[in-house]
Amino acid sequence: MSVALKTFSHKGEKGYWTVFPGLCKGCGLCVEKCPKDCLKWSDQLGVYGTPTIEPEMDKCIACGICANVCPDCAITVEKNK
Amino acid sequence: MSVALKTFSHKGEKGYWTVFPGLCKGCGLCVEKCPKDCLKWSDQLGVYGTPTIEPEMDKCIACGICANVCPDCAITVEKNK
Amino acid sequence: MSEKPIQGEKRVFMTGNEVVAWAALAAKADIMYGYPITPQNEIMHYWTRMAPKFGRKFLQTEDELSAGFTTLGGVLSGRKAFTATAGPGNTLMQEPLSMAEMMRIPSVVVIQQRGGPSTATVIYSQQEVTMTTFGGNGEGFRIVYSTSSHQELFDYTIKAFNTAWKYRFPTFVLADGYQAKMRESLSIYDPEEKGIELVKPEAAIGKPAVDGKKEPVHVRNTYNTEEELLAVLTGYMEDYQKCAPEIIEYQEFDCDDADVVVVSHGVVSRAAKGAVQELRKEGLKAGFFRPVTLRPFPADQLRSVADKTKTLLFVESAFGQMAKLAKEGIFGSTVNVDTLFKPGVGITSEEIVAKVKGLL
Amino acid sequence: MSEKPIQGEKRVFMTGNEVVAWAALAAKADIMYGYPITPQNEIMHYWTRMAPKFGRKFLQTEDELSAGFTTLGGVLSGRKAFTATAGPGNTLMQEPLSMAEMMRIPSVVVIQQRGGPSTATVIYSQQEVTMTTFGGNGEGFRIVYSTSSHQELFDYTIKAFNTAWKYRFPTFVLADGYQAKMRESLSIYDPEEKGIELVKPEAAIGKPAVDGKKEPVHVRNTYNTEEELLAVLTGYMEDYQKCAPEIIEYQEFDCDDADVVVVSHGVVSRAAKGAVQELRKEGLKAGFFRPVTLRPFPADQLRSVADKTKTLLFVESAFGQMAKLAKEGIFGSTVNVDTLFKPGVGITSEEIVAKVKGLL
Amino acid sequence: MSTLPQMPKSWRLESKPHKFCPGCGHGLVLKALGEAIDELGIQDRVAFGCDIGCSLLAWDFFNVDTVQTHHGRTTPVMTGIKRANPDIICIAYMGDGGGYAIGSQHLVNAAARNERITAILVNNCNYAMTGGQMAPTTLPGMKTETSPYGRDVEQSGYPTQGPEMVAAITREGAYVARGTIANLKQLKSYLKKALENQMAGNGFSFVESLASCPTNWRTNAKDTWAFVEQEMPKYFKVGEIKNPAEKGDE
Amino acid sequence: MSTLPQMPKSWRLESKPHKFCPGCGHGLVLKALGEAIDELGIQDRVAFGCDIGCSLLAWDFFNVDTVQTHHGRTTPVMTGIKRANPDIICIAYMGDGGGYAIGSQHLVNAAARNERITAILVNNCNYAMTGGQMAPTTLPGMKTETSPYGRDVEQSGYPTQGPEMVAAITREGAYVARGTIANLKQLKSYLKKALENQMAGNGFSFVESLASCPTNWRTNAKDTWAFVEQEMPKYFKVGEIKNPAEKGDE
Amino acid sequence: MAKAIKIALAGEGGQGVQSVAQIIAEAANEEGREALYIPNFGVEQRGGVSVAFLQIGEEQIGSPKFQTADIVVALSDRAVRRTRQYVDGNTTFVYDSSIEGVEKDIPQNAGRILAIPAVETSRTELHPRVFNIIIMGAVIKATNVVSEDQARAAIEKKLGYKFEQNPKLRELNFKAITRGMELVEKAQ
Amino acid sequence: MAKAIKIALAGEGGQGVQSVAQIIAEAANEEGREALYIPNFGVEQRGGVSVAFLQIGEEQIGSPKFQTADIVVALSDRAVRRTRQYVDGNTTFVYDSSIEGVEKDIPQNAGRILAIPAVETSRTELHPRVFNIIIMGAVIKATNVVSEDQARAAIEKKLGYKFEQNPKLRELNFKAITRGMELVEKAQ
Ligand SMILES: Cc1ncc(C[n+]2csc(CCOP(=O)(O)OP(=O)(O)O)c2C)c(N)n1
Ligand SMILES: Cc1ncc(C[n+]2csc(CCOP(=O)(O)OP(=O)(O)O)c2C)c(N)n1
Ligand code: SF4
Ligand code: SF4
Ligand code: SF4
Ligand code: SF4
Ligand code: SF4
Ligand code: SF4
Ligand SMILES: [Mg+2]
Ligand SMILES: [Mg+2]
Repeated sequence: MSVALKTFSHKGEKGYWTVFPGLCKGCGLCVEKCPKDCLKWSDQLGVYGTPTIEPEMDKCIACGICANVCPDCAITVEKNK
Repeated sequence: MSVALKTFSHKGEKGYWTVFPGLCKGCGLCVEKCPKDCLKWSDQLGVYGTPTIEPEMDKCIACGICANVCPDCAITVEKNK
Repeated sequence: MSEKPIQGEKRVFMTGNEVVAWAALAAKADIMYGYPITPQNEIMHYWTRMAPKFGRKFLQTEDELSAGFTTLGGVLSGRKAFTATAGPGNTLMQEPLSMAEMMRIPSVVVIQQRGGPSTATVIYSQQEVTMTTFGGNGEGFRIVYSTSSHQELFDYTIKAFNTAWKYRFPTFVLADGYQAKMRESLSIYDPEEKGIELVKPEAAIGKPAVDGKKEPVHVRNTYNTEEELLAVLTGYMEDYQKCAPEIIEYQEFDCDDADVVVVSHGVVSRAAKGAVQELRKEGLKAGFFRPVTLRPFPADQLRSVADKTKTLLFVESAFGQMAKLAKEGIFGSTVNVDTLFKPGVGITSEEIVAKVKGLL
Repeated sequence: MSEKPIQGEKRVFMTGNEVVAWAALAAKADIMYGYPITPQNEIMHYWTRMAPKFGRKFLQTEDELSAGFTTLGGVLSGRKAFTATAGPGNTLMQEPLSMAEMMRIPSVVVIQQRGGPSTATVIYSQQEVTMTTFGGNGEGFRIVYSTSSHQELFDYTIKAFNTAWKYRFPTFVLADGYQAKMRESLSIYDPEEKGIELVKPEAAIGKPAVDGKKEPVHVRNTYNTEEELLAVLTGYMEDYQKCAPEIIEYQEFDCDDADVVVVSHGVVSRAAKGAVQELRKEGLKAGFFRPVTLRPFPADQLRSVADKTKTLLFVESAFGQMAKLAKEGIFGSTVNVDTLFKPGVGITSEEIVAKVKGLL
Repeated sequence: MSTLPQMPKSWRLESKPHKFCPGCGHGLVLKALGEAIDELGIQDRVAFGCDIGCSLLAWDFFNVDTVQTHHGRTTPVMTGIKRANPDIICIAYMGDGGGYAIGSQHLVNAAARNERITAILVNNCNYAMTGGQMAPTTLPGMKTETSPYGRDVEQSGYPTQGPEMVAAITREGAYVARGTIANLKQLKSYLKKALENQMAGNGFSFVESLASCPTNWRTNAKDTWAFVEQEMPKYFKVGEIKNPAEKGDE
Repeated sequence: MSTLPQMPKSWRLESKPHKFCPGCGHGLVLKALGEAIDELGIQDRVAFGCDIGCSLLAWDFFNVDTVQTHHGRTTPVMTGIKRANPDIICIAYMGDGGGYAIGSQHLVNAAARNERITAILVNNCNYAMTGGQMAPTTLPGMKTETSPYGRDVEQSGYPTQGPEMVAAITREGAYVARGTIANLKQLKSYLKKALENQMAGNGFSFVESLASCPTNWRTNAKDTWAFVEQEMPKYFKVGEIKNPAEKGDE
Repeated sequence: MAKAIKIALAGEGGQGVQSVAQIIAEAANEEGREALYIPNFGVEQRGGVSVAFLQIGEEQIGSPKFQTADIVVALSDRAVRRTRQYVDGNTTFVYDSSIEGVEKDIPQNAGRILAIPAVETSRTELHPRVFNIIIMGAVIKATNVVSEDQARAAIEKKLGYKFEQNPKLRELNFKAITRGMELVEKAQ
Repeated sequence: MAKAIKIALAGEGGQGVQSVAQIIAEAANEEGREALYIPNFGVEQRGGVSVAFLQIGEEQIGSPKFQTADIVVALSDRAVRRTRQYVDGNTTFVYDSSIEGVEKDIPQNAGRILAIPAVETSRTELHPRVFNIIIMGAVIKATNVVSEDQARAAIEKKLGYKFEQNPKLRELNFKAITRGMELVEKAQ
């Protein structure tokens, strides 16, 4: 692991959403797959110096699809119980 | 062609049957396939010093099967017209 | 469609892989067969872009065995066919090339050496010298040109087709990943406009009937007795030795009074040249020798250098693969020998200068 | 099931291929992977008959690439695995063997040389020396024993497993079609009963967990930078040079006062031995030198012979493939050199005697 | 509240972020594989072999014994391991070039011999590692570095139907499927079945996965998904092709 | 009243008797092929490539241009010729070892690319030239030099279904069939169709023929026929598998 | 032999160091000088630092790669760490002043060390797109390997077709060169 | 070095020359002598002449093949033509007197030429099956490479299992050896 595991977490109504910029390569696969269209590019840079992503938590339903489709496991989503 | 094309021909009621000992390797495939069971081993030796074959012309119907199945084209059969 | 790819002569600035593609076009190569491997890929990339414009063909095969054997098929049918590969691909190519040797099939192969053994690196080395000169289960009936610049890549790729078709030994242009990927300037030209005659290919298979009569040709690579084989190989060896003097090429300078002669080939010889010039500027007696043909090897030429100097310094991006050819070539010489071997890594003038100074 | 294949020592009379199968059993080889090729086939024939009786395994693969790579898999999993091939199969085997070199996989390969290049003959030659010692896109990090008799085929096949597993360089037993197909007598034995320790194999892949914890192993053959590769290869070269003196084997006799020393290897050295004995009987000063390991080559040993004699006569069933190794090994020597090269054909004592007499 | 990324347990954290490009399908296939390994609890018994091709970038990807082999040769290396030590669960991981071109003799013969290994093939319609040349799987009309004017089926044929070919030469005991990164749950289930099939000693198992290569396709995220989800399935039918669990597949 | 043997015109009398063993199936396949060439009148346009295997013994068999290649490599050599000069009618003649084992990558990829060549494969259930080892086509339980206790399908799988495999990766334009020396008329018709398919520029054509190898089978004439006619068809179905002339075969 | 000037440029994938090197090389070539440019390449380039090796001189260049450069330009933290190895006492080491956390990694053995605000300048004054052209200006200023005119001509050749459509772009690019040159001047 | 005796045996596929050579070699080996036997092999053996090269001596044999033999035995017309090359002035050339049309091919340079009626003897006196054993007797008589006893023992070892079932076979074989030896004696 060459980059420290900095995290950016966001709390929403439905769940708790985290991105690890040290893993995110900015590919955008998650952005395309979010059913609520709530991911956008962030000012934070990912591991390759490209923008990482952040959610609009008011729209996020914590479905976890973004985490699922991330080839780098850069997102975790925990649904509120 | 290393061996002169000696022939042994036999005339029958149905046709004219020839073997070229210089081509016959004595495999016996023809013997097995003759529908009239009229081929037998001959005293003549074939190209490898093994017996070649000869027909019992009284049984031969000049069907040409023996010629067909010979991998060495050592037999020719001509049906009488 | 089939107008000349290059009109006149022009100065260009491009990668070595692009140079090879242009040279093959200029040499009237009809068809390229190939399988991708770094650092050779862009030869195919440029060829596939340009070839159709000039009525030339391309086939991407399933592996290097197939690339080699389809190339032999192309040549047998009377077309100027070539392929290009590197590293593990070159290893596989030895099987078809051994058939080319046995059947005197004038195939042309461009090698862009990369690190070895195995997959190693995709970058650069001079570690495919032994394999390219003597690979496979044979006796090295091949011709190998080791280029050092884009100009040479162009010139010798064209020449390789002529050499192959004239002498009917498989012919290699041996370059490397650096030459493949770097950009520098060179002049490209139409060889015939420059007075370079292009040897005409001839078909073995599929030759048209003459006066309505077709004489079938039967070619083989298998013999039933040891004696048959010996006779064939002895004839080949005689042919090879006879044409070798015509084929051999080399470069040398400043050897007459040199205390140390730097012997190197290919891209390393550029650094060696710079080093020798630098040393001479400092008043140090260094000389330069470079085999251009690694096979046949300019043994007599190197021997007369060895006779004049105290030390030969072999410099290679390999553990002495060229040095082996040289030593066997000039066996009997008592010249001192020293080495600067860096397998898979480039060598700079500075390193050579330092090494030579250490020897003086 | 797993009782010893050979109890005690016994004199037998069999073909060389059968000898190899027995030796592999005796060396506790676990598994053979192979693809048919003449004149190696009977190794597999005997192995497939005998192996199941002693709990050993066999896999017939789809080609030599697969035979080589499955062998490497077997070795990686910690089993004594081997394969055998010849000619064009040996050419293909260079791809897996280059991986073995790079990853220091102690594979054992038996080569029964046949005529080359290409398919050539299925009979005999010594034309696979260059390829077996330095094949592929590498630097020859290999060990090659050249045998000359059935006794040696047995002894060195056993030894090859030990050498491979001890030093972790791919190891070859280099014989030929004559040795493969002829019958002569030899003693076969259980090595351990004779006090020969058998080096234990060790798994790289699939090593069991220790204390419930498994430390995963990651092995590779690809490097990202030139410098990484150089560091690896430099280490290998140091290892190789360090163990070479322990590995080198050779034979010599009558060299001290010899005017001509006959240098030969493998089965040809039998004829050479007879020739030298014959010449000595006639009062002629002939000597005998034979490298048993072609790689590493007994260069120092040959050099001291060269220092004492006038002429080295290289005798080979090839166009000087061993001679090349010798010349590079003893470079600097000024000994005269003469040759008797008959690629793909056997050489008799009579021919050598005649040749030597012509030199005296 | 997680502070650690949710990676499969069998992934090797120290080598992350992994070496694949942004948006690379290899990452997703290996995620599905990692989860399958986790769920089967076989991490300590697996040997993972990766081919030369972008697959090689996975040489230190998992916390399982890993061997990086040659281009096209992962099938024989893993076969060799399995034959020598049948206790090891062997995975041969390769690209479409490695599996269907240079290594196709190994693939079809391992299938024909019913080797008890699991082969996983990443179909990204091109030779990715070498910079995007035409592969046996390149789609008709698709531009690559060696089909600059688009793949011409007259010259180069149609995309290779790998699993269908493998299925044609396997008999009882083989498992053959084609998954896609567009359906990771399904892909994981195929991979699990493939591994279980090996563990049960039934026979050869083979899973192809459709996968993305945005670098060589030169696609953005949207077009990447579109290509995987809309273009590729036109030529490659996703689903199970041979399943020993089902009756009457012979 | 003939004084000359009735050989196909395209056979080369000077090299007869040919070099195959007594009763060898190669002779019969080559007889059917010779007749097919004669009937199509293409002798002057054919290039015949023969593999290493007993096929090599045919290197001077025909009065047509012939090239003897390497073991398994006849497909690429003939492909190379065809690509360079499409006027030549290219025949790649090989054994089951050459085609289904060492050369299978060439066979399947030539098929996938729909190369306009005709491949003819002699299936004699063993590696004959090398003295009778197990081949991909060896029948279950059959003893060979490398399956001395009989082919064990658990270890070595079932006999390779070559034409079926080839058919699985070809598309429009391909012709695929399996004939047998037990039905020479049919075999010849398949060979003719295969050549015509090439001449029409449709695509790849492939004919396997079941054939005898009495030498390695150690059979007398009776058992030879029995093996060809009764044993082999149990595993190898004779007939046309793909025919571009027929509709709806895709 | 007049020694060639050796330049190493390193940055992240998107930063365009390879095209900078190539344009400079072509400019030098157009001036009739000898130029040799080679990118680094390897199997793990996917997310790796991109390095361009460029040499310009009067005679044929020797080895395509070199051990130490006359000028090293590093455009990211990883690039700084990757290119330390090419620095010796004669090297001018140029890096972007916006790079964070590399204080310890700047090769202190360099002959000169120049921090230039290229990223900032591109963002605030010009356009992020011409960041690499600023770098190009900096390089030609620091090395004098090609004239400003020739550099402009080379850019024109390379991007002319774009400038046709959008003449403002030309201006932007040319300004970027000038600014790049100024940044170096100021930093010196 | 006591020179080894060199023997070349050649015949058609079915004539069993290889087993003759092998049995003699094994017999010599049993006697504690050095024996080396190698068959010829090649790609076109299918219908080719089969040649066995056999050497027997007191020390390890040198080259497995040789250029000229002490004794050459040729059992068919093709075998005569194939083995001429192994004959010189010291060679005893043995051939079957029933072979036709080889008058011109018999190597006249041979030291001795012996025509023996082995085929006829086997057909008329014994059994075609033991033709090769007659040849074996002829060879051991002509060369003295092994004793008659040892030859019998070797045959016993090889065919013993068959003799068990059919003791008459043993007698037939032993007779064949004796007859073979006599044929040579007579021819000399
Ligand atoms: C023998 C050999 N030939 C060629 C290569 C070059 N090579 C490396 S990876 C590759 C292509 C990989 O394509 P694929 O298998 O589809 O994997 P991908 O990179 O697309 O995942 C090639 C041709 C090689 N390493 N070895
Ligand atoms: C690379 C290589 N490997 C192995 C061989 C040895 N070899 C020659 S023919 C043959 C088998 C031939 O079998 P098949 O293709 O079935 O043809 P058949 O003889 O049965 O007609 C083999 C393995 C070879 N010549 N080259
Ligand atoms: S959890 Fe679901 S809704 Fe929330 S950002 Fe991810 S994909 Fe979108
Ligand atoms: S899918 Fe993963 S790597 Fe790609 S942008 Fe989203 S979080 Fe980043
Ligand atoms: S022609 Fe017919 S009947 Fe006559 S011998 Fe031949 S097969 Fe028998
Ligand atoms: S089939 Fe032909 S070769 Fe065989 S025995 Fe009959 S005639 Fe002779
Ligand atoms: S090149 Fe394509 S397959 Fe390779 S790592 Fe990048 S995206 Fe993945
Ligand atoms: S060995 Fe078999 S295939 Fe080969 S020629 Fe003899 S019978 Fe035919
Ligand atoms: Mg791919
Ligand atoms: Mg076969």
